[in-house]
Amino acid sequence: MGASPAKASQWSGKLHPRRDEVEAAQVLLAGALTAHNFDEAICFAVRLALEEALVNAFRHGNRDDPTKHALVDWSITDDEVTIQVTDQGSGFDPGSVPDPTAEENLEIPSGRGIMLMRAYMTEVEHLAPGNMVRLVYRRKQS
Amino acid sequence: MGASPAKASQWSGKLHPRRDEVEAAQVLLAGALTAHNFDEAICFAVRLALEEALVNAFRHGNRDDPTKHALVDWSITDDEVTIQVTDQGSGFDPGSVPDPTAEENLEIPSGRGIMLMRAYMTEVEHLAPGNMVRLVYRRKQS
Amino acid sequence: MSKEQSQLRVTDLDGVTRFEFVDRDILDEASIRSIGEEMLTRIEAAAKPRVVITFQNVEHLSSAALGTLITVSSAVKKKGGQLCLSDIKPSILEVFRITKLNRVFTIHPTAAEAVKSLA
Amino acid sequence: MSKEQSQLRVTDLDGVTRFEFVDRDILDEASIRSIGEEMLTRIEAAAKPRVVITFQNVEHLSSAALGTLITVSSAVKKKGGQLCLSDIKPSILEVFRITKLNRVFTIHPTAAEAVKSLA
Ligand SMILES: Nc1ncnc2c1ncn2[C@@H]1O[C@H](COP(=O)(O)OP(=O)(O)O)[C@@H](O)[C@H]1O
Ligand SMILES: Nc1ncnc2c1ncn2[C@@H]1O[C@H](COP(=O)(O)OP(=O)(O)O)[C@@H](O)[C@H]1O
Repeated sequence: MGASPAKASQWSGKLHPRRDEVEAAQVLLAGALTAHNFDEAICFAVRLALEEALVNAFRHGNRDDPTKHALVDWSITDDEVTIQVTDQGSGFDPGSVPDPTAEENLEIPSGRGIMLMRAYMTEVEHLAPGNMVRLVYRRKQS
Repeated sequence: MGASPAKASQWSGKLHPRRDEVEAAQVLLAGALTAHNFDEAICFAVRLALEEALVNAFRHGNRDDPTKHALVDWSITDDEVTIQVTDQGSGFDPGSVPDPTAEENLEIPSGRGIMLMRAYMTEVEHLAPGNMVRLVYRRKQS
Repeated sequence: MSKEQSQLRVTDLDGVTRFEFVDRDILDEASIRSIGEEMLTRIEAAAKPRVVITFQNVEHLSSAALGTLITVSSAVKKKGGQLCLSDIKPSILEVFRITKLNRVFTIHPTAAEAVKSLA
Repeated sequence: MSKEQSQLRVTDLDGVTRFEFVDRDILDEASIRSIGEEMLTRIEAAAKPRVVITFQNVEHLSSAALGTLITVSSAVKKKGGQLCLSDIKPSILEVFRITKLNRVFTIHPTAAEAVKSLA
Protein backbone atom coordinates (compact mmCIF):
# COMPACT_ATOMS: atom_id res chain seq x y z
CA MET A 1 0.00 0.00 0.00
CA GLY A 2 0.99 3.63 0.33
CA ALA A 3 0.11 6.28 -2.20
CA SER A 4 3.14 6.07 -4.48
CA PRO A 5 2.30 6.80 -8.12
CA ALA A 6 1.45 3.13 -8.64
CA LYS A 7 0.86 1.58 -12.03
CA ALA A 8 -2.54 0.11 -11.22
CA SER A 9 -5.72 1.72 -9.85
CA GLN A 10 -7.40 -0.75 -7.57
CA TRP A 11 -10.94 -0.44 -6.34
CA SER A 12 -13.01 -2.78 -4.34
CA GLY A 13 -16.35 -2.34 -2.64
CA LYS A 14 -19.81 -3.58 -1.89
CA LEU A 15 -22.71 -2.12 -3.83
CA HIS A 16 -26.34 -2.22 -2.75
CA PRO A 17 -29.12 -2.18 -5.35
CA ARG A 18 -29.61 1.56 -5.22
CA ARG A 19 -29.27 3.87 -8.17
CA ASP A 20 -27.14 6.36 -6.25
CA GLU A 21 -24.58 3.69 -5.34
CA VAL A 22 -24.40 2.35 -8.88
CA GLU A 23 -23.91 5.87 -10.21
CA ALA A 24 -21.26 6.55 -7.59
CA ALA A 25 -19.33 3.48 -8.73
CA GLN A 26 -19.62 4.64 -12.35
CA VAL A 27 -18.26 8.08 -11.43
CA LEU A 28 -15.24 6.51 -9.71
CA LEU A 29 -14.70 4.11 -12.61
CA ALA A 30 -14.82 6.97 -15.12
CA GLY A 31 -12.35 8.92 -12.99
CA ALA A 32 -9.93 6.01 -12.88
CA LEU A 33 -10.24 5.33 -16.63
CA THR A 34 -9.58 8.98 -17.41
CA ALA A 35 -6.54 8.96 -15.13
CA HIS A 36 -5.19 6.09 -17.24
CA ASN A 37 -5.89 7.94 -20.49
CA PHE A 38 -8.72 5.76 -21.72
CA ASP A 39 -10.88 7.77 -24.11
CA GLU A 40 -14.61 8.44 -24.16
CA ALA A 41 -15.48 5.49 -26.37
CA ILE A 42 -13.80 3.12 -23.95
CA CYS A 43 -15.44 4.76 -20.95
CA PHE A 44 -18.77 4.26 -22.72
CA ALA A 45 -18.05 0.58 -23.39
CA VAL A 46 -16.76 -0.23 -19.92
CA ARG A 47 -19.53 1.65 -18.20
CA LEU A 48 -22.18 -0.17 -20.25
CA ALA A 49 -20.63 -3.53 -19.42
CA LEU A 50 -20.50 -2.70 -15.69
CA GLU A 51 -24.13 -1.54 -15.79
CA GLU A 52 -25.25 -4.83 -17.38
CA ALA A 53 -23.19 -6.91 -14.98
CA LEU A 54 -24.66 -5.08 -11.97
CA VAL A 55 -28.25 -5.34 -13.22
CA ASN A 56 -27.73 -9.09 -13.65
CA ALA A 57 -26.12 -9.41 -10.23
CA PHE A 58 -28.95 -7.58 -8.48
CA ARG A 59 -31.85 -8.95 -10.48
CA HIS A 60 -30.91 -12.50 -11.46
CA GLY A 61 -28.22 -13.29 -8.92
CA ASN A 62 -29.73 -11.65 -5.84
CA ARG A 63 -33.34 -11.99 -7.16
CA ASP A 64 -34.08 -8.35 -6.37
CA ASP A 65 -33.47 -8.90 -2.66
CA PRO A 66 -32.68 -5.36 -1.45
CA THR A 67 -30.70 -6.67 1.52
CA LYS A 68 -28.22 -8.44 -0.76
CA HIS A 69 -25.26 -6.76 -2.38
CA ALA A 70 -22.75 -7.15 -5.17
CA LEU A 71 -19.01 -7.12 -4.65
CA VAL A 72 -17.21 -5.07 -7.24
CA ASP A 73 -13.46 -5.12 -7.79
CA TRP A 74 -11.50 -3.43 -10.47
CA SER A 75 -7.91 -3.02 -11.44
CA ILE A 76 -6.92 -0.54 -14.11
CA THR A 77 -3.54 -0.06 -15.74
CA ASP A 78 -2.68 2.01 -18.81
CA ASP A 79 -3.24 -1.09 -20.96
CA GLU A 80 -5.99 -3.05 -19.36
CA VAL A 81 -9.19 -2.79 -17.35
CA THR A 82 -10.37 -5.77 -15.31
CA ILE A 83 -13.66 -5.66 -13.44
CA GLN A 84 -15.12 -8.40 -11.35
CA VAL A 85 -18.73 -8.45 -10.15
CA THR A 86 -19.83 -11.09 -7.66
CA ASP A 87 -23.39 -11.60 -6.50
CA GLN A 88 -24.93 -13.59 -3.66
CA GLY A 89 -26.83 -15.94 -5.96
CA SER A 90 -26.24 -19.54 -6.94
CA GLY A 91 -25.09 -18.86 -10.48
CA PHE A 92 -26.28 -20.09 -13.88
CA ASP A 93 -24.98 -21.70 -17.04
CA PRO A 94 -23.93 -18.92 -19.41
CA GLY A 95 -23.73 -21.45 -22.25
CA SER A 96 -27.48 -21.97 -22.18
CA VAL A 97 -28.41 -18.34 -22.78
CA PRO A 98 -30.14 -17.94 -26.18
CA ASP A 99 -28.67 -15.66 -28.85
CA PRO A 100 -30.75 -12.46 -28.77
CA THR A 101 -29.71 -11.56 -32.33
CA ALA A 102 -31.26 -14.73 -33.82
CA GLU A 103 -34.18 -13.77 -36.06
CA GLU A 104 -36.76 -15.48 -33.81
CA ASN A 105 -35.49 -13.66 -30.70
CA LEU A 106 -35.20 -10.15 -32.12
CA GLU A 107 -38.52 -8.98 -30.72
CA ILE A 108 -38.11 -10.49 -27.25
CA PRO A 109 -37.67 -7.60 -24.81
CA SER A 110 -34.97 -9.21 -22.68
CA GLY A 111 -31.78 -11.22 -23.04
CA ARG A 112 -29.30 -8.64 -24.39
CA GLY A 113 -27.15 -7.94 -21.35
CA ILE A 114 -24.55 -10.64 -21.72
CA MET A 115 -24.22 -10.15 -25.46
CA LEU A 116 -23.62 -6.43 -24.99
CA MET A 117 -20.90 -7.16 -22.44
CA ARG A 118 -19.30 -9.59 -24.88
CA ALA A 119 -19.53 -7.13 -27.75
CA TYR A 120 -17.94 -4.25 -25.87
CA MET A 121 -15.31 -6.03 -23.79
CA THR A 122 -12.25 -7.99 -24.87
CA GLU A 123 -13.10 -10.85 -22.52
CA VAL A 124 -16.21 -11.81 -20.56
CA GLU A 125 -15.85 -14.78 -18.30
CA HIS A 126 -18.53 -16.18 -16.03
CA LEU A 127 -16.69 -17.99 -13.29
CA ALA A 128 -18.30 -21.17 -11.99
CA PRO A 129 -20.93 -21.48 -10.64
CA GLY A 130 -21.84 -18.31 -12.51
CA ASN A 131 -22.32 -15.76 -9.73
CA MET A 132 -19.10 -14.01 -10.65
CA VAL A 133 -18.36 -12.30 -13.95
CA ARG A 134 -14.94 -11.05 -15.01
CA LEU A 135 -14.85 -8.29 -17.61
CA VAL A 136 -11.59 -7.41 -19.32
CA TYR A 137 -10.92 -4.56 -21.70
CA ARG A 138 -7.48 -4.70 -23.28
CA ARG A 139 -6.20 -1.74 -25.27
CA LYS A 140 -5.51 -2.60 -28.87
CA GLN A 141 -1.82 -2.36 -29.83
CA SER A 142 -1.36 0.60 -32.16
CA MET B 1 -13.43 -13.22 -1.18
CA GLY B 2 -16.88 -14.20 -2.43
CA ALA B 3 -20.10 -12.44 -1.58
CA SER B 4 -21.16 -14.33 1.51
CA PRO B 5 -23.07 -12.14 3.98
CA ALA B 6 -19.79 -11.11 5.54
CA LYS B 7 -19.51 -9.21 8.82
CA ALA B 8 -17.40 -6.37 7.45
CA SER B 9 -17.94 -4.04 4.50
CA GLN B 10 -14.60 -3.33 2.93
CA TRP B 11 -13.95 -0.57 0.46
CA SER B 12 -10.76 0.62 -1.07
CA GLY B 13 -10.12 3.01 -3.90
CA LYS B 14 -8.23 5.93 -5.32
CA LEU B 15 -9.88 9.33 -5.32
CA HIS B 16 -8.90 12.24 -7.52
CA PRO B 17 -9.49 15.81 -6.35
CA ARG B 18 -12.82 16.16 -8.11
CA ARG B 19 -16.08 16.93 -6.40
CA ASP B 20 -17.98 14.17 -8.21
CA GLU B 21 -15.53 11.53 -7.00
CA VAL B 22 -15.60 12.76 -3.41
CA GLU B 23 -19.39 12.76 -3.48
CA ALA B 24 -19.43 9.29 -5.00
CA ALA B 25 -17.28 8.02 -2.14
CA GLN B 26 -19.63 9.68 0.37
CA VAL B 27 -22.66 8.01 -1.24
CA LEU B 28 -21.00 4.60 -0.98
CA LEU B 29 -19.92 5.27 2.59
CA ALA B 30 -23.46 6.31 3.57
CA GLY B 31 -24.83 3.16 1.91
CA ALA B 32 -22.41 0.96 3.83
CA LEU B 33 -23.11 2.71 7.15
CA THR B 34 -26.86 2.34 6.64
CA ALA B 35 -26.42 -1.34 5.83
CA HIS B 36 -24.74 -1.70 9.22
CA ASN B 37 -27.55 0.19 11.00
CA PHE B 38 -25.60 3.30 11.84
CA ASP B 39 -28.03 6.19 12.27
CA GLU B 40 -28.16 9.61 10.68
CA ALA B 41 -26.14 11.33 13.39
CA ILE B 42 -23.29 8.89 12.90
CA CYS B 43 -23.48 9.20 9.11
CA PHE B 44 -23.22 12.96 9.58
CA ALA B 45 -20.19 12.62 11.85
CA VAL B 46 -18.33 10.11 9.70
CA ARG B 47 -19.05 11.96 6.50
CA LEU B 48 -17.77 15.21 7.97
CA ALA B 49 -14.58 13.53 9.16
CA LEU B 50 -13.98 11.95 5.72
CA GLU B 51 -14.59 15.30 4.04
CA GLU B 52 -12.01 17.02 6.26
CA ALA B 53 -9.48 14.22 5.79
CA LEU B 54 -9.87 14.37 2.00
CA VAL B 55 -9.61 18.15 1.85
CA ASN B 56 -6.40 17.93 3.86
CA ALA B 57 -5.06 15.12 1.69
CA PHE B 58 -5.70 17.00 -1.55
CA ARG B 59 -4.78 20.48 -0.36
CA HIS B 60 -2.01 20.08 2.19
CA GLY B 61 -0.70 16.60 1.33
CA ASN B 62 -0.88 16.77 -2.47
CA ARG B 63 -0.57 20.58 -2.54
CA ASP B 64 -3.53 20.91 -4.90
CA ASP B 65 -1.74 18.91 -7.61
CA PRO B 66 -4.66 17.64 -9.72
CA THR B 67 -2.64 14.68 -10.98
CA LYS B 68 -2.19 13.33 -7.46
CA HIS B 69 -4.74 11.21 -5.66
CA ALA B 70 -5.73 10.00 -2.23
CA LEU B 71 -6.07 6.34 -1.30
CA VAL B 72 -9.16 5.66 0.74
CA ASP B 73 -9.82 2.42 2.60
CA TRP B 74 -12.64 1.65 4.93
CA SER B 75 -13.86 -1.29 6.90
CA ILE B 76 -17.25 -1.21 8.56
CA THR B 77 -18.75 -3.68 10.99
CA ASP B 78 -21.90 -3.31 13.06
CA ASP B 79 -19.78 -1.91 15.89
CA GLU B 80 -16.99 0.04 14.29
CA VAL B 81 -16.06 2.19 11.33
CA THR B 82 -12.40 2.54 10.35
CA ILE B 83 -11.38 4.83 7.52
CA GLN B 84 -7.87 5.41 6.29
CA VAL B 85 -6.91 8.27 3.96
CA THR B 86 -3.42 8.36 2.49
CA ASP B 87 -2.05 11.19 0.40
CA GLN B 88 1.05 11.54 -1.78
CA GLY B 89 2.62 14.22 0.37
CA SER B 90 5.48 14.13 2.83
CA GLY B 91 3.39 14.45 5.97
CA PHE B 92 3.46 16.88 8.89
CA ASP B 93 3.59 16.95 12.67
CA PRO B 94 0.02 16.87 13.97
CA GLY B 95 1.26 17.84 17.43
CA SER B 96 2.30 21.28 16.21
CA VAL B 97 -1.13 22.31 14.96
CA PRO B 98 -2.53 25.20 17.05
CA ASP B 99 -5.83 24.85 18.94
CA PRO B 100 -8.44 26.68 16.84
CA THR B 101 -10.72 27.08 19.87
CA ALA B 102 -8.15 29.14 21.80
CA GLU B 103 -9.45 32.70 22.24
CA GLU B 104 -6.70 34.23 20.08
CA ASN B 105 -7.40 31.81 17.19
CA LEU B 106 -11.18 32.02 17.11
CA GLU B 107 -11.29 34.51 14.26
CA ILE B 108 -8.69 32.81 12.08
CA PRO B 109 -10.51 31.40 9.05
CA SER B 110 -8.61 28.10 8.88
CA GLY B 111 -7.34 25.34 11.13
CA ARG B 112 -10.53 23.56 12.20
CA GLY B 113 -10.37 20.35 10.13
CA ILE B 114 -8.35 18.16 12.47
CA MET B 115 -10.22 19.33 15.57
CA LEU B 116 -13.56 18.52 13.91
CA MET B 117 -12.32 15.03 13.05
CA ARG B 118 -11.20 14.56 16.64
CA ALA B 119 -14.50 15.85 18.02
CA TYR B 120 -16.66 13.58 15.88
CA MET B 121 -14.61 10.39 15.78
CA THR B 122 -13.62 8.06 18.59
CA GLU B 123 -10.00 7.97 17.40
CA VAL B 124 -7.98 10.08 14.99
CA GLU B 125 -4.47 8.93 14.38
CA HIS B 126 -1.98 10.54 12.03
CA LEU B 127 0.45 7.80 11.11
CA ALA B 128 4.07 8.83 10.64
CA PRO B 129 5.24 10.73 8.64
CA GLY B 130 1.72 12.22 8.66
CA ASN B 131 0.46 11.55 5.15
CA MET B 132 -1.93 8.92 6.43
CA VAL B 133 -4.81 9.49 8.80
CA ARG B 134 -6.81 6.73 10.47
CA LEU B 135 -10.32 7.61 11.62
CA VAL B 136 -12.20 5.25 13.92
CA TYR B 137 -15.78 5.52 15.05
CA ARG B 138 -16.73 3.00 17.71
CA ARG B 139 -20.35 2.53 18.69
CA LYS B 140 -20.97 3.30 22.33
CA GLN B 141 -22.02 0.31 24.44
CA SER B 142 -25.66 0.72 25.44
CA MET C 1 -33.22 15.21 -8.87
CA SER C 2 -36.62 13.90 -7.89
CA LYS C 3 -37.60 10.71 -9.71
CA GLU C 4 -41.26 11.71 -9.30
CA GLN C 5 -41.05 14.05 -12.26
CA SER C 6 -41.76 12.72 -15.71
CA GLN C 7 -38.63 11.70 -17.57
CA LEU C 8 -40.44 12.09 -20.83
CA ARG C 9 -41.39 15.13 -22.89
CA VAL C 10 -44.40 14.51 -25.10
CA THR C 11 -45.33 16.69 -28.08
CA ASP C 12 -47.96 16.34 -30.76
CA LEU C 13 -46.71 17.14 -34.27
CA ASP C 14 -49.42 16.92 -36.99
CA GLY C 15 -51.05 13.97 -35.25
CA VAL C 16 -47.71 12.26 -34.65
CA THR C 17 -46.76 11.77 -31.00
CA ARG C 18 -43.15 12.61 -30.24
CA PHE C 19 -41.53 11.19 -27.12
CA GLU C 20 -38.30 12.82 -26.02
CA PHE C 21 -36.14 11.68 -23.12
CA VAL C 22 -35.31 14.28 -20.51
CA ASP C 23 -32.40 12.48 -18.86
CA ARG C 24 -29.05 11.84 -20.51
CA ASP C 25 -28.97 8.28 -19.21
CA ILE C 26 -31.69 5.68 -19.68
CA LEU C 27 -30.26 3.18 -17.22
CA ASP C 28 -32.21 3.36 -14.01
CA GLU C 29 -34.75 0.53 -13.93
CA ALA C 30 -37.40 2.49 -12.03
CA SER C 31 -37.21 5.34 -14.56
CA ILE C 32 -37.25 2.95 -17.50
CA ARG C 33 -40.36 1.28 -16.14
CA SER C 34 -42.19 4.56 -15.63
CA ILE C 35 -41.12 5.83 -19.07
CA GLY C 36 -42.45 2.60 -20.62
CA GLU C 37 -45.73 2.88 -18.76
CA GLU C 38 -46.24 6.48 -19.81
CA MET C 39 -45.58 5.59 -23.46
CA LEU C 40 -47.90 2.57 -23.34
CA THR C 41 -50.72 4.58 -21.76
CA ARG C 42 -50.59 7.11 -24.57
CA ILE C 43 -50.33 4.43 -27.23
CA GLU C 44 -53.34 2.57 -25.83
CA ALA C 45 -55.32 5.82 -25.94
CA ALA C 46 -54.69 6.35 -29.67
CA ALA C 47 -56.78 4.72 -32.38
CA LYS C 48 -53.87 4.15 -34.73
CA PRO C 49 -50.77 5.44 -32.97
CA ARG C 50 -48.07 7.21 -34.98
CA VAL C 51 -45.07 7.62 -32.74
CA VAL C 52 -41.57 9.10 -32.96
CA ILE C 53 -39.12 8.52 -30.13
CA THR C 54 -36.20 10.95 -30.26
CA PHE C 55 -32.85 10.33 -28.56
CA GLN C 56 -31.41 13.86 -28.75
CA ASN C 57 -30.04 14.02 -25.22
CA VAL C 58 -29.38 10.34 -24.65
CA GLU C 59 -25.75 9.51 -23.85
CA HIS C 60 -26.18 6.09 -22.20
CA LEU C 61 -28.73 3.33 -22.36
CA SER C 62 -28.84 -0.27 -21.24
CA SER C 63 -30.41 -3.51 -22.37
CA ALA C 64 -33.32 -2.76 -20.03
CA ALA C 65 -34.12 0.36 -22.07
CA LEU C 66 -33.88 -1.66 -25.31
CA GLY C 67 -36.40 -4.09 -23.82
CA THR C 68 -38.85 -1.29 -23.10
CA LEU C 69 -38.47 0.02 -26.65
CA ILE C 70 -39.34 -3.43 -27.99
CA THR C 71 -42.41 -3.65 -25.74
CA VAL C 72 -43.53 -0.21 -26.95
CA SER C 73 -42.92 -1.20 -30.56
CA SER C 74 -45.05 -4.35 -30.16
CA ALA C 75 -47.88 -2.32 -28.64
CA VAL C 76 -47.79 0.11 -31.57
CA LYS C 77 -47.81 -2.73 -34.11
CA LYS C 78 -50.71 -4.46 -32.36
CA LYS C 79 -52.80 -1.36 -32.84
CA GLY C 80 -51.82 -1.13 -36.51
CA GLY C 81 -49.77 1.97 -35.81
CA GLN C 82 -46.26 3.05 -36.78
CA LEU C 83 -43.11 3.82 -34.76
CA CYS C 84 -39.83 5.50 -35.74
CA LEU C 85 -36.74 6.48 -33.79
CA SER C 86 -34.58 9.52 -34.49
CA ASP C 87 -31.61 11.65 -33.39
CA ILE C 88 -29.57 8.71 -32.15
CA LYS C 89 -25.91 9.52 -31.34
CA PRO C 90 -23.32 7.33 -33.06
CA SER C 91 -22.34 5.58 -29.80
CA ILE C 92 -25.97 4.67 -29.11
CA LEU C 93 -26.59 3.69 -32.74
CA GLU C 94 -23.77 1.20 -32.29
CA VAL C 95 -25.77 -0.45 -29.49
CA PHE C 96 -28.70 -0.88 -31.90
CA ARG C 97 -26.36 -2.35 -34.53
CA ILE C 98 -24.69 -4.80 -32.16
CA THR C 99 -28.05 -6.11 -30.98
CA LYS C 100 -29.41 -6.06 -34.57
CA LEU C 101 -32.29 -3.94 -33.34
CA ASN C 102 -31.64 -1.58 -36.25
CA ARG C 103 -33.58 -4.23 -38.17
CA VAL C 104 -36.54 -4.07 -35.81
CA PHE C 105 -36.77 -0.28 -35.64
CA THR C 106 -37.03 2.30 -38.39
CA ILE C 107 -34.39 4.91 -37.59
CA HIS C 108 -34.26 8.42 -39.09
CA PRO C 109 -31.52 11.00 -38.63
CA THR C 110 -33.86 13.77 -37.44
CA ALA C 111 -37.28 14.04 -35.82
CA ALA C 112 -38.48 16.14 -38.78
CA GLU C 113 -37.68 13.33 -41.21
CA ALA C 114 -39.24 10.77 -38.89
CA VAL C 115 -42.47 12.78 -38.57
CA LYS C 116 -42.58 13.33 -42.34
CA SER C 117 -42.25 9.58 -42.97
CA LEU C 118 -45.32 8.96 -40.80
CA ALA C 119 -47.48 11.85 -42.03
CA MET D 1 -26.02 20.53 -11.78
CA SER D 2 -24.03 23.36 -13.29
CA LYS D 3 -21.67 25.02 -10.87
CA GLU D 4 -21.99 28.20 -12.94
CA GLN D 5 -25.30 29.08 -11.31
CA SER D 6 -25.26 31.10 -8.15
CA GLN D 7 -25.43 28.98 -5.01
CA LEU D 8 -26.74 31.94 -3.10
CA ARG D 9 -30.17 33.56 -2.91
CA VAL D 10 -30.00 37.21 -1.93
CA THR D 11 -32.99 39.18 -0.64
CA ASP D 12 -33.30 42.65 0.79
CA LEU D 13 -35.50 42.89 3.89
CA ASP D 14 -35.95 46.44 5.25
CA GLY D 15 -32.37 47.31 4.36
CA VAL D 16 -31.03 44.05 5.77
CA THR D 17 -29.36 41.75 3.23
CA ARG D 18 -30.35 38.12 3.62
CA PHE D 19 -28.10 35.44 2.14
CA GLU D 20 -29.64 32.01 1.79
CA PHE D 21 -27.81 28.90 0.59
CA VAL D 22 -29.36 27.04 -2.32
CA ASP D 23 -27.48 23.76 -1.91
CA ARG D 24 -27.98 21.36 0.97
CA ASP D 25 -24.24 20.86 1.30
CA ILE D 26 -21.64 23.59 1.72
CA LEU D 27 -18.63 21.39 1.16
CA ASP D 28 -17.35 21.92 -2.35
CA GLU D 29 -14.38 24.27 -2.23
CA ALA D 30 -15.11 25.91 -5.57
CA SER D 31 -18.68 26.66 -4.50
CA ILE D 32 -17.57 27.91 -1.11
CA ARG D 33 -15.10 30.26 -2.75
CA SER D 34 -17.68 31.67 -5.14
CA ILE D 35 -20.26 32.02 -2.37
CA GLY D 36 -17.69 33.89 -0.30
CA GLU D 37 -16.80 36.18 -3.18
CA GLU D 38 -20.43 37.00 -3.88
CA MET D 39 -21.05 37.84 -0.23
CA LEU D 40 -17.92 39.98 -0.01
CA THR D 41 -18.78 41.91 -3.16
CA ARG D 42 -22.19 42.84 -1.75
CA ILE D 43 -20.74 43.72 1.65
CA GLU D 44 -18.09 45.96 0.06
CA ALA D 45 -20.87 47.74 -1.84
CA ALA D 46 -22.81 48.61 1.31
CA ALA D 47 -22.02 51.64 3.47
CA LYS D 48 -22.75 49.89 6.74
CA PRO D 49 -23.71 46.34 5.90
CA ARG D 50 -26.46 44.62 7.90
CA VAL D 51 -26.42 40.98 6.95
CA VAL D 52 -28.34 37.83 7.87
CA ILE D 53 -27.11 34.47 6.63
CA THR D 54 -29.78 31.77 6.87
CA PHE D 55 -29.03 28.04 6.91
CA GLN D 56 -32.54 26.71 6.24
CA ASN D 57 -31.58 24.08 3.70
CA VAL D 58 -28.08 23.32 4.90
CA GLU D 59 -27.50 19.69 5.90
CA HIS D 60 -23.71 19.53 5.69
CA LEU D 61 -20.86 21.99 5.96
CA SER D 62 -17.15 21.72 6.40
CA SER D 63 -14.36 23.67 8.04
CA ALA D 64 -13.79 25.43 4.71
CA ALA D 65 -17.31 26.89 4.91
CA LEU D 66 -16.67 27.99 8.51
CA GLY D 67 -13.55 29.74 7.28
CA THR D 68 -15.52 31.67 4.68
CA LEU D 69 -18.08 32.70 7.29
CA ILE D 70 -15.30 34.09 9.44
CA THR D 71 -13.84 36.02 6.51
CA VAL D 72 -17.27 37.46 5.76
CA SER D 73 -17.80 38.34 9.41
CA SER D 74 -14.48 40.19 9.53
CA ALA D 75 -15.38 42.16 6.40
CA VAL D 76 -18.71 43.17 7.94
CA LYS D 77 -17.04 44.25 11.18
CA LYS D 78 -14.41 46.26 9.33
CA LYS D 79 -17.17 48.31 7.73
CA GLY D 80 -18.87 48.83 11.08
CA GLY D 81 -21.74 46.60 10.04
CA GLN D 82 -23.57 43.75 11.74
CA LEU D 83 -23.95 40.06 10.90
CA CYS D 84 -26.30 37.39 12.26
CA LEU D 85 -26.90 33.75 11.40
CA SER D 86 -30.24 31.98 11.59
CA ASP D 87 -32.20 28.77 10.93
CA ILE D 88 -29.32 26.48 11.78
CA LYS D 89 -30.26 22.80 12.14
CA PRO D 90 -29.23 21.12 15.43
CA SER D 91 -26.56 18.98 13.72
CA ILE D 92 -24.97 22.06 12.16
CA LEU D 93 -25.33 24.08 15.36
CA GLU D 94 -23.25 21.35 17.00
CA VAL D 95 -20.42 22.14 14.56
CA PHE D 96 -20.52 25.78 15.68
CA ARG D 97 -20.48 24.69 19.32
CA ILE D 98 -17.56 22.28 18.91
CA THR D 99 -15.47 24.93 17.19
CA LYS D 100 -16.66 27.56 19.71
CA LEU D 101 -17.76 29.71 16.78
CA ASN D 102 -21.09 30.20 18.53
CA ARG D 103 -19.10 32.79 20.48
CA VAL D 104 -17.97 34.59 17.35
CA PHE D 105 -21.36 34.65 15.61
CA THR D 106 -24.71 35.92 16.82
CA ILE D 107 -27.16 33.14 16.07
CA HIS D 108 -30.96 33.54 15.99
CA PRO D 109 -33.55 30.79 15.63
CA THR D 110 -35.33 32.39 12.67
CA ALA D 111 -34.52 34.89 9.93
CA ALA D 112 -37.36 37.11 11.14
CA GLU D 113 -35.81 37.41 14.59
CA ALA D 114 -32.39 37.97 13.06
CA VAL D 115 -33.67 40.76 10.81
CA LYS D 116 -35.55 42.32 13.73
CA SER D 117 -32.39 42.35 15.83
CA LEU D 118 -30.60 44.35 13.11
CA ALA D 119 -33.43 46.76 12.23
N1 LIG E 1 -25.61 -13.11 -12.17
C1 LIG E 1 -26.53 -13.98 -12.66
N2 LIG E 1 -27.09 -14.93 -11.87
C2 LIG E 1 -28.01 -15.78 -12.34
N3 LIG E 1 -28.44 -15.77 -13.62
C3 LIG E 1 -27.94 -14.87 -14.46
C4 LIG E 1 -26.96 -13.92 -14.04
N4 LIG E 1 -26.63 -13.15 -15.10
C5 LIG E 1 -27.38 -13.59 -16.11
N5 LIG E 1 -28.16 -14.62 -15.76
C6 LIG E 1 -29.09 -15.38 -16.62
O1 LIG E 1 -28.76 -15.12 -17.97
C7 LIG E 1 -29.88 -14.61 -18.67
C8 LIG E 1 -29.46 -13.64 -19.73
O2 LIG E 1 -28.94 -12.46 -19.14
P1 LIG E 1 -28.82 -11.15 -20.00
O3 LIG E 1 -28.20 -11.47 -21.30
O4 LIG E 1 -28.14 -10.12 -19.18
O5 LIG E 1 -30.33 -10.70 -20.31
P2 LIG E 1 -31.53 -10.33 -19.31
O6 LIG E 1 -30.92 -9.88 -18.05
O7 LIG E 1 -32.26 -9.25 -20.03
O8 LIG E 1 -32.35 -11.58 -19.18
C9 LIG E 1 -30.80 -14.04 -17.60
O9 LIG E 1 -32.14 -14.02 -17.99
C10 LIG E 1 -30.54 -14.96 -16.43
O10 LIG E 1 -31.33 -16.11 -16.54
N1 LIG F 1 -2.43 15.46 4.93
C1 LIG F 1 -1.69 16.51 5.36
N2 LIG F 1 -0.45 16.72 4.85
C2 LIG F 1 0.30 17.77 5.26
N3 LIG F 1 -0.12 18.67 6.18
C3 LIG F 1 -1.34 18.52 6.72
C4 LIG F 1 -2.18 17.45 6.34
N4 LIG F 1 -3.35 17.54 7.07
C5 LIG F 1 -3.21 18.64 7.82
N5 LIG F 1 -2.01 19.25 7.64
C6 LIG F 1 -1.50 20.46 8.33
O1 LIG F 1 -2.27 20.67 9.49
C7 LIG F 1 -2.84 21.97 9.48
C8 LIG F 1 -4.20 21.97 10.15
O2 LIG F 1 -5.14 21.26 9.38
P1 LIG F 1 -6.68 21.46 9.64
O3 LIG F 1 -6.95 21.38 11.08
O4 LIG F 1 -7.42 20.48 8.79
O5 LIG F 1 -7.01 22.93 9.17
P2 LIG F 1 -6.81 23.65 7.74
O6 LIG F 1 -6.83 22.60 6.70
O7 LIG F 1 -7.95 24.59 7.66
O8 LIG F 1 -5.49 24.38 7.82
C9 LIG F 1 -2.87 22.36 8.01
O9 LIG F 1 -2.84 23.74 7.83
C10 LIG F 1 -1.60 21.70 7.49
O10 LIG F 1 -0.48 22.49 7.73
